[in-house]
Order: sequence, then structure tokens, then C-alpha cells
Amino acid sequence: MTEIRSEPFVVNIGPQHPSTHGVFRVKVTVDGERIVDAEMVMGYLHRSIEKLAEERTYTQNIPFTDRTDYLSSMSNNLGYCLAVEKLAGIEVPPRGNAIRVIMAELQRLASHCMAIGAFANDTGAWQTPVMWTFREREKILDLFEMTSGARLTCNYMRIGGVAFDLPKEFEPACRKLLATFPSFIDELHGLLSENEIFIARTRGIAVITPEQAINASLSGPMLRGSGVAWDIRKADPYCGYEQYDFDIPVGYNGDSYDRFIVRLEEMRQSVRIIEQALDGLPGGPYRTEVPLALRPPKGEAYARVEGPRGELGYYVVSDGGPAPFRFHIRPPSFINLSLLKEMTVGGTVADAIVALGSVDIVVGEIDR
Amino acid sequence: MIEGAGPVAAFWGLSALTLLAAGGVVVSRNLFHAVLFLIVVFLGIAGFFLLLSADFLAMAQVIIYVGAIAVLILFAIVLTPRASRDNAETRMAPVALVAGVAVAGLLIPAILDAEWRTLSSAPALPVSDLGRELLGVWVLPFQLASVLLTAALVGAVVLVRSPREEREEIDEEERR
Amino acid sequence: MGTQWWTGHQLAELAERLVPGSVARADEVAAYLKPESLVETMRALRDSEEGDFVYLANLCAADYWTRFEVVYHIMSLEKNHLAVAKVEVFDRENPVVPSVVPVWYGAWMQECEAYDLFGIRFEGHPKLYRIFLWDGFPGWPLRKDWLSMPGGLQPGLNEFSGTARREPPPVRVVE
Amino acid sequence: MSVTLEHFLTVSTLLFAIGLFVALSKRNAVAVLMGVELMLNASNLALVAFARLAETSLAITGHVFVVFVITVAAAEVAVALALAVAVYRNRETVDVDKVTSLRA
Amino acid sequence: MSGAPFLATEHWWDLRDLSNISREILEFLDRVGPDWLAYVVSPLIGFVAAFLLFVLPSQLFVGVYGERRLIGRMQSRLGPNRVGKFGLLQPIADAIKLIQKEAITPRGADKWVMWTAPVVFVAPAVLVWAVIPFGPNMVIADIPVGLVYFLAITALPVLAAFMAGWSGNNKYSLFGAMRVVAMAISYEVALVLGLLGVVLFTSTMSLQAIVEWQREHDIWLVFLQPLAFVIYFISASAELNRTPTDIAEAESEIVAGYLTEYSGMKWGLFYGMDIGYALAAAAFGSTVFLGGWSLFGLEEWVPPWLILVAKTHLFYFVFIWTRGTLPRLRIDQLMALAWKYMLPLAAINLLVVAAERLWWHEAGLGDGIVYLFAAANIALALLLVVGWARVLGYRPERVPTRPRLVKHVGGYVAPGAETGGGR
Repeated sequence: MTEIRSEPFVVNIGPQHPSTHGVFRVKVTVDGERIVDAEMVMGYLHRSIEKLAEERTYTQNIPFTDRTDYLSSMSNNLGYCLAVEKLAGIEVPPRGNAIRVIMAELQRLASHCMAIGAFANDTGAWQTPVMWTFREREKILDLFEMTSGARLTCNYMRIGGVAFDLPKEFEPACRKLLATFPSFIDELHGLLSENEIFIARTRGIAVITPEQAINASLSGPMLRGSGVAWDIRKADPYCGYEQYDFDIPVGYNGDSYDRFIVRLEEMRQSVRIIEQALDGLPGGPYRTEVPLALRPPKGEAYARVEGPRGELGYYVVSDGGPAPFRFHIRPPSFINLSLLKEMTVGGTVADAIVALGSVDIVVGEIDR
Repeated sequence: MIEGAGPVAAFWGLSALTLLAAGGVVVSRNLFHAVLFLIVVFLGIAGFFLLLSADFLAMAQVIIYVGAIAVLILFAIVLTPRASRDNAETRMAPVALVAGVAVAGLLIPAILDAEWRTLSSAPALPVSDLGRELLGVWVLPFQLASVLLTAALVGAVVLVRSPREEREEIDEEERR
Repeated sequence: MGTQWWTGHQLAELAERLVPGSVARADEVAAYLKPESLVETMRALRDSEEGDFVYLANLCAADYWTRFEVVYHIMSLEKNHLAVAKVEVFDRENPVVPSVVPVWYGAWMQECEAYDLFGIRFEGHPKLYRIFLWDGFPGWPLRKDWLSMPGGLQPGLNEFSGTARREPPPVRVVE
Repeated sequence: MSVTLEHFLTVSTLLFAIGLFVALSKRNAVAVLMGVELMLNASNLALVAFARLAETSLAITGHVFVVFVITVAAAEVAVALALAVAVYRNRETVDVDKVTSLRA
Repeated sequence: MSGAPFLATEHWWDLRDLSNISREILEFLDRVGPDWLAYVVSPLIGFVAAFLLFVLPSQLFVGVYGERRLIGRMQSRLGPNRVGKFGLLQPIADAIKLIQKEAITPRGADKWVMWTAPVVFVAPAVLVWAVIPFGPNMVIADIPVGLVYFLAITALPVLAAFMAGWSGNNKYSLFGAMRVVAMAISYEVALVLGLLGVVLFTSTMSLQAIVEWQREHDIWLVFLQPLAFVIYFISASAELNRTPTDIAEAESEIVAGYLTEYSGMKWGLFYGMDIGYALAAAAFGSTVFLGGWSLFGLEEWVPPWLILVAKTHLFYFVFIWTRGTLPRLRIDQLMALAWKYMLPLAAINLLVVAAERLWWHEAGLGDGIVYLFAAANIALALLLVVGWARVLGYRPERVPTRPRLVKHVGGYVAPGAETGGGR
């Protein structure tokens, strides 16, 4: 028989599609149900935050970082503040550090709730997991509202500490949440991790080998899912993470299922960290006073935190003026997308959706 | 002989429906529409079967012709490209028309002319009789038909297998 | 405990040892590599036992009015150290830097981003395109001299003349 | 008012003639197949009409035949469609006029 | 099955058997009107009664409202609760909203096919109810091949879905159409083979007779035919596009499948009739497998149609339940499930039933033997399901559901080098 010329045709997944997690578009070429090519198209949400930040003072830039990864504003605030503190040589008091850790870990819980819910939705669970995770996420956002006054874009961290001290009600409310959270994770474990259909849909899909993952600069759960033990909280501790006892979950063979169970386990570890931080919450000031128009000395700094999606780095260059000379964000979900083509080509359309869901992208962060 | 206002009206209605739909198969330019007309013909024939108190056959007609054959034809149309979805005639159309008219013209006078010995009362033909007949007298042809069906399915699968799938399978075997 | 941050001199010393003549200069923060031997140096750094820089943490460009810098934050996961390498480009009209995609696949998207916003062409990149902005967007917005669109146009789609420009406009150098 | 065997046979014949025309005249292989299906249906109608209305001791045989015809039609459709798809893949056409490789 | 009426009275006001009242009406019409009037009116009464008593309320209030409230509960949210008391008027508000909406026809669409597809979809949903027995005398058409009738009628909506998907001139629609056809053809085979087991036991294809058989033998066919029941449930949910198998409308993959280009009431017809088919499948399932309108003698006091309604809704609840909890399978997995899993099991089931049936009749055993058969078949079904899954390579214990845990960073963790975790 001669070579059959099949009929590939192009399908746009996104920018308006129920499961692209924002205005993100994948142009896939399919042959029947099988994908032969995939191309990412992004930039629909590009706001040029890096350029805007060059004209505002260091403190004024904190709200911008809320709006990059709008699902984990606390972590973004933290990364930026760390970079500026490193640049200006500012020490944060212990209480401020502990509050930062609590907030960052709560934010990780909230963000992973969202990630897991959306991922389960992508595999076709009809809204139930996403509703459950949103229910828990709301409780965390309540805590944020209690502390910072905002639920989504908190703008809570400040250079030198945090904006306000924790309110009196915070600790009992947070402990109440932590008491129920592990049982909720177990519930999710029963609903999804041990669900045969879920396993059948996600296991062996979008496999990334550890070599590929390292070479493509993946980070966070993507890297750990491939079996690479790398967590910046352990590797390069900031805000006193070295005081807390927690483990790094790593996956087995780097498929979508591994990334999912890694995220689920990370939520358990986060609960552990928050409990320890609450127990050992030091007194004293929560913030070092810095001048409003901070003028760090000439130089550059790269600070990174382990955001919910991976290595969230901020590269700030100062020319001695009140505004950063260069402000660059290393967005984890942008770089985690590098391997999307390798993950999707050869699979079916349904697998591509699962692969995209397992990356856990936030388009505000990709496009900035 | 079938009598009564209802059945007679049903006959004329069904005849009109079936023949018009068959005409639709001939004239519609879009192959997809032609298949939809063909489905109406199938349903009309099922109606005729009901009228002739062959309940089971009517149901089988709907399940197999409408549920399987017509859907398969639609599927095949979608698999072929848009350009070959027209329903045009070849140059032989006039000859075919002559053939069709000739068949009808020869057979219909013959039918009307013949002396049919018809029944006054209809025989009862329950499904169980059909089953007994199929597995009794006609058991050998029945077996043959099933073998034919199996052979046809296997043949169809072999025919449409693409070289890529074959290559993939060979690769897989080699990997083992 | 914690990542060991290499000084620029440390990295320069290693790079010079691996690929002689590959370092232009070095300071406390970073080692400035020569663009000619960049890919070779980077590959040597990645594969060397001592350096083991298998992970490209961050790649970005910066505009210093007279020159562009491309900054590479490279890292070893096993040895847990991090170093900063830089490449300087002085040609503002047509800045070209060799692409490190053959060394780290993770540079793929970040080089596209640097090209999109700075106009730095990465030679050897498999598919360099404007990843965020559309083809024909006038200018390179993260350059310091890009204050508004050429011709006094403000950003905003209704202000555009409608004809997309394929070529980047002539750059106004502000010294 | 009554309907006799002749009525059914006439309808059957007309249907058969239309089916014949479709099978002989159409350019598209799938359409040819549809003509064949029409003819088979016409004959089925005649068989059932005979079983119900004609004077015979083997009335059920008509039904048995219809079952066989339906079975064979299903088999035929499967093979014919597979052929059409295979021909299309090899030659990029389902036009029966152009598939003439057996001609010398 | 006319038989002796076992309900207490034949008075028209005895609503335990609604056929009493319809018979009164028809006899009255026969007395006063022309002779054809009763023929015309009787099917109308049947359909109107079925619609008013069952389909419409079920569809609107159990299907739309109940389903949304129940799924809301499962998802720990409230569900519709604004329109009317407890949000009970929500379905009506939705219908009004849908009617007001613009029915968009895309430019490249095949207009005629697009507009006829909903009609082709709705008509069988009404016709299906003709053979479902609601009570000893309450069935519109007790035809001897009711079971095959059901299968034949439910083959039609597949066609409508294909028409809908093809006509929309949309790639997602076409995907949905291809998927729905592939699914329907695959699952029909297993479904028919499974139902053959039932027919072998009861040796009839009339639904009323199947219910009578179950009543006489004091056993539900679900116990005699557990495999067939499971196969029926999965196949029905596959053909209905309910969630574990809703790949034809898979929202997260192909937007809305064959419905992508539909809007307004054209979409509403598809949506409403989806629930109608689900209810019909539930009614058919409870008739064939769960004893229909009979409930071990209770039907002599409780209206039988209420029993059927209750069973149908229980059955339907399981559909809602699976929808609320399970993720969706991929199309090749579904095909594998149909061809590699359900079809062999159905064939084995058929063989077993045939052997049992033969032994029962040849040896002249009493009716009590069905309980033995039931026990044997349930055990066999469990054994077959587990065993066949093992044969096909199902090893759940090899899937670790917890990640490994390590204390220290440092590159790739080889298997076995971790410090904790695992399943």
C-alpha cells in the first residue's frame, strides 16, 4: 500500500475554551483524535508590568506583583520584597518572617486548591472537585481578608516586613482551619487519587523525564513530579524556612498523576509548616521601618521563592534612584510551559487538556 | 387484503413518503442530504412492515438500517473530504434512467395482470415462530450468514487499517 | 545550608579554565562572557564536574542605554550553587547574541521573550518569534528609549494607523 | 376501501426502479451503495407483503428471507464502505468513473 | 396482559389504576361520538396522561430542578433557590429565558439539517414511552416486541446528534458527532447482548410480560442477571452522554460537542430531551431489572404507577450520582471498555443463562430454582468482573497514590532512595 495521506486539521483550543485557564491558546493540528502538532499562542493578557514598574517607586510596585500571578499574590509580594531587601540590605524582624511564612504557605494551600480543582475539571469531573476545593479556598481567602483587607490581590507584604500585624482573631481562625484541612485533603485523596477513572485518565499522560525537566528549567511540582528533589524552601531557605520541619514530595515517573499527587502532598506539608510557624510565632515588631521612597544602592539582586507553581524569581536592578532600573519576573508557569509540545504531541485531544491542566498555568503570570 | 380506513390511509401515506424520499435520494445534490432521505425511506419501509404485521422485522429494520447502516454511511461521508460529497450523476445517467423505467414498465403491468391467490385472513406470524424457523429449517444458512458477517467485519477492518497503525504494531512487537 | 552563590570571579575562573579566552571581564556579581564562545562555554560549564550547571534558573535581558546585557542565572541542583553569567551587546541597531537553547531547552521561551521586548536576536534559536506582542508591533518596548510609539502614537489599538509594520522602526538613541 | 398485494408490489417495484437508477447513474461510490440499499429494501418489502398477503403454506419463510437480506446488507455495507474509504485514501477520490485501474 | 384485575375496584375514581378513568372516557366517547373518535382519542389520552403525570413533572422538577439541587448538594453549594418557593419555578424561568434567546444559525451551517435535528431528537423521546408499562392495565401499546422497540427507538437520537454535529460547520461539533456515533455503535452491541440474557430467562420481549414474570417468580431480574444490569447501566449512561462517559459533549475538551453551535430553544430541546432520555432509560431499566410497577405484593394497595415513578427516580438518582462524582473517560478507554470488557462478559453471561435456562426446562425443575440461579449468577458476576479485569492487566496495587518524601534537596531521587511516603 502506498503511504496514506491523512487529513490533519487545525483546532484552536482557546483563547475562549472552557479549559484553557484564562486567555491562553493552543493551536493543535490533529489527525483524527491524535495530535500531530501543537503551538502555543500567548500574549492576550500582556500588560507590560516590567515596563510600568520602571516608573514607580519600589513600594508602589508591590501591587503590580499581585496582578501577575493573581492566584498567589502573597508569594509574589514575598518574592519581590525579598529581592528589594536583598538589594537594599534590609533585615526583617523574626515576627515579620514568621507571618510571611504563614501567609506564603496559606497562599500555597489556596493556589493548590485551585490547581487541583481545575485539573480535576479538565479530566472531566463535572464541577464537584472544583467546588469542594473552592469551598476550602474561600476559608483561606477569609483569613487573608481578615489580615490584609483583600481576598485576591492582597498587597500585604512590605519591604522590611508586612503591612499590618496579625489581628487577634487570626490565630484561632487559622487553627480552626488547620484542624479541618487534613481531613479535607484525605477527602480529596479518596475522591480523586484513588479514583480508577482519574488514574486511568492521568497516569502515563504527558510524561516528563527528570533529564528533560531539568534541562527545560521546569520548577515546582512539575520538577518534583519527575522525581527531582528540589525545593527552594529547602535549598535556599528564606524567611527562616530552615527552622521548620517538612518533607519534599517527589513523584515516580513524571506523569500528570504524579504532579497531582505531589501537589496534594505539598498541601499536607504546608499545613505542617503553618502549624509550626503558629506555634513558634515570635513577638516583637513585624516590620522594619524603611523610607517610603527607598533608594537602594546601585547594584542588582535576584531573589527567588518557592511559589505554588515553582521557582518564582525577581531580578531587580537599581541605579540608585527611587524606581527600579530593571525589573524582571521569572514566572514559573511561563517556563513550565516550555515542554507543552513534547507533552501533547502523540496523545489525543483529551490528553492535551489533561497535560495543560497538570502544568497549572496562570495566564496573568505568563503574559505579565 | 388489508381493510379498514386507518390501515389504508397509512398505506397511502407511507407510499407517498417512501417514494418521495426515494426521489429525494435521486435529486438532492448534497450527499449528506441524500443519506438523510435514505433514512426516511428506511423508516417508511419499517412502517410498511408494521402495516403487514411484521413487528419484529420493523424493529430490526429500524435498528439495523437506521441505527447502524445509515449511520455508517454518514460516517464514511464525513471521513471523505468535502469535495467528494456531491451527489452528481455520471454520463451514463440516461442509460440508467432507461433501465429504471424499463424495469418499472415491465414489472408493474405484469404485477397488475397476474392472478394472485391472496388470503382472506392473515396468518399469525409470531416472533417465536421466526426464531424456530431460523434455528430449525434454516439453521445452515443462518450459520453461513453469521460466518459471512464475521468475514465481512474482519475484511473491513483489514481494508481500512492505515499503514501507520500497522507500523506502530510492528514496532510494538519488535520492542517486545 | 542554603544555596552557595558564586561570585563572578569564581565563575570566571572556572570558565577560563574550561574554555580559555571565553571571559571578557568579571566583577563581584557576575562573569561577563564573550558572545563568540558563549555556547561552547555554557556547555562546558554545564558538563563540568565542578560546575555542574545543569539548570538555567533565569534568563533575562537588561538595557543600560549604551549596551544590552543578557543575564543568565545558572544553577547546580546536586551541589546547590548558583552563579550569574552575563553577555554584553553594544550594537543597538542589530543586537545579536548566540542562543543557549542547545545547552538548556529552558531558554527557549525566555529568549523569545527577550527578543520580543528588547529586540535582541538570539542566533541559533530554533524559532524566534514575538511571543507576547504581535508581528509588526512598532519597536521593542522594554528598551529604555522606547517611551512612546514612533510618530507620537500612544499605545491603544484605536490610535493605530492600521498598517502593521514588519520592520522595527529606526531606534532613537538617547545618550 | 382496501389495499391488496398488487399495491404493495407496485410500491416495491417503483422503489426498486429508483434504486436501480441511483445505483447505475451516481458518480459517488457511497451513492451507488445507497442505490443498492434501496433495491434491497424494495425486495424486502415484496417478501414481507407476500408472507402476509399471498396464499402460501410457508408464510414465515418470507420473514426468514428478510432477516437474511438484512444480515447480508449489513455485511455488504461494512465491506463496501471500507472499500470506499480505502480507495479514497489511495486515490483521493471516490468517483467510480476514475477508479479504473483494472482496465488495461 | 389483561388477566383478572387484581386491584380492588374498577370504579373510575379508583386512581390506583388510571386505566379505569381512561376506559370510562373512551366508553363515553363510544356511546356519544362517531366510531373512529375513540381510536383517535385513546392514544392522545395515553400520551397526554403520560406527559402530564410523569414526563413533564419528572422532566421539569426532578430532571432539571432536582438534578441541579442534588448536584448542588454533592458539590456543597445551594443550587437554584431564587425563583419561586425553594427555587421551584427555576425550570420554567429557564424555559422562558431559552425561548426568548436568539436561535443563531452560523453562516456556513447546513440550515435545514440544523433545524430538523432537534425535532428528530425530540420525537423518539416521546415515542419511547409507548411501551413502558405503568401498571397492570396501564400501557399505551403492549406490543410483543416492546424490548426491541425500545432499542430501535433509542437508535434514532444518535442520528439526530450526528445531524446536529455535522450541520454546525464547527470542528468541535464534528468531533462530538464522530464520538457520539462511535460510542453508540460500540455500546449498542454490548447492550443488546446483555438484554438477550433477560429475554432468555423470561422468554418474552413484551415489557408487560417481563414485569409479570418477575411478579410471578417473586424475584427481580437484577438478581438473576447482575451482569446484564451492570452492562445495561454502563451502556445506557454511555448512550445518554452522562458524565463518566460524556465524551460527546465533553465540556473541557470539545466545548459542548455536537451542541456547540446551538442556542436558544433549539439547544433547550436537546438539553430537555437529554433528561427525557435519561428518564426513559431509567424507566426501562426499572421495568426490566427492578420489577417495574410491582413491589412484592405492595402494588395491590399502592398505585402501581407510583411504584414505577419511585423506582425510576431512584434509578435516575444513580445517574445523577455518577455525574456528580466521576471524572470522564477518554474515548479509546471507552471503546476498550465496550469491546474488550463488556462484550466478552455479555457473551459469557449469555452462555451461562442459556445453560441455566436449558437445565431448568429440560430437568423440569420448579420455580424455586431461580433463587439458586440468582445466588450463582451474582457470585459468577463478581468473579467474572474481577477475573476479567485481572486478565486485561488491571493491577491497582501497583499504582502508588502517595508521592515519595525526601528530607533533603539534591537532584534526581532514584527509586528506593527516598526517606518515606509511598502508598
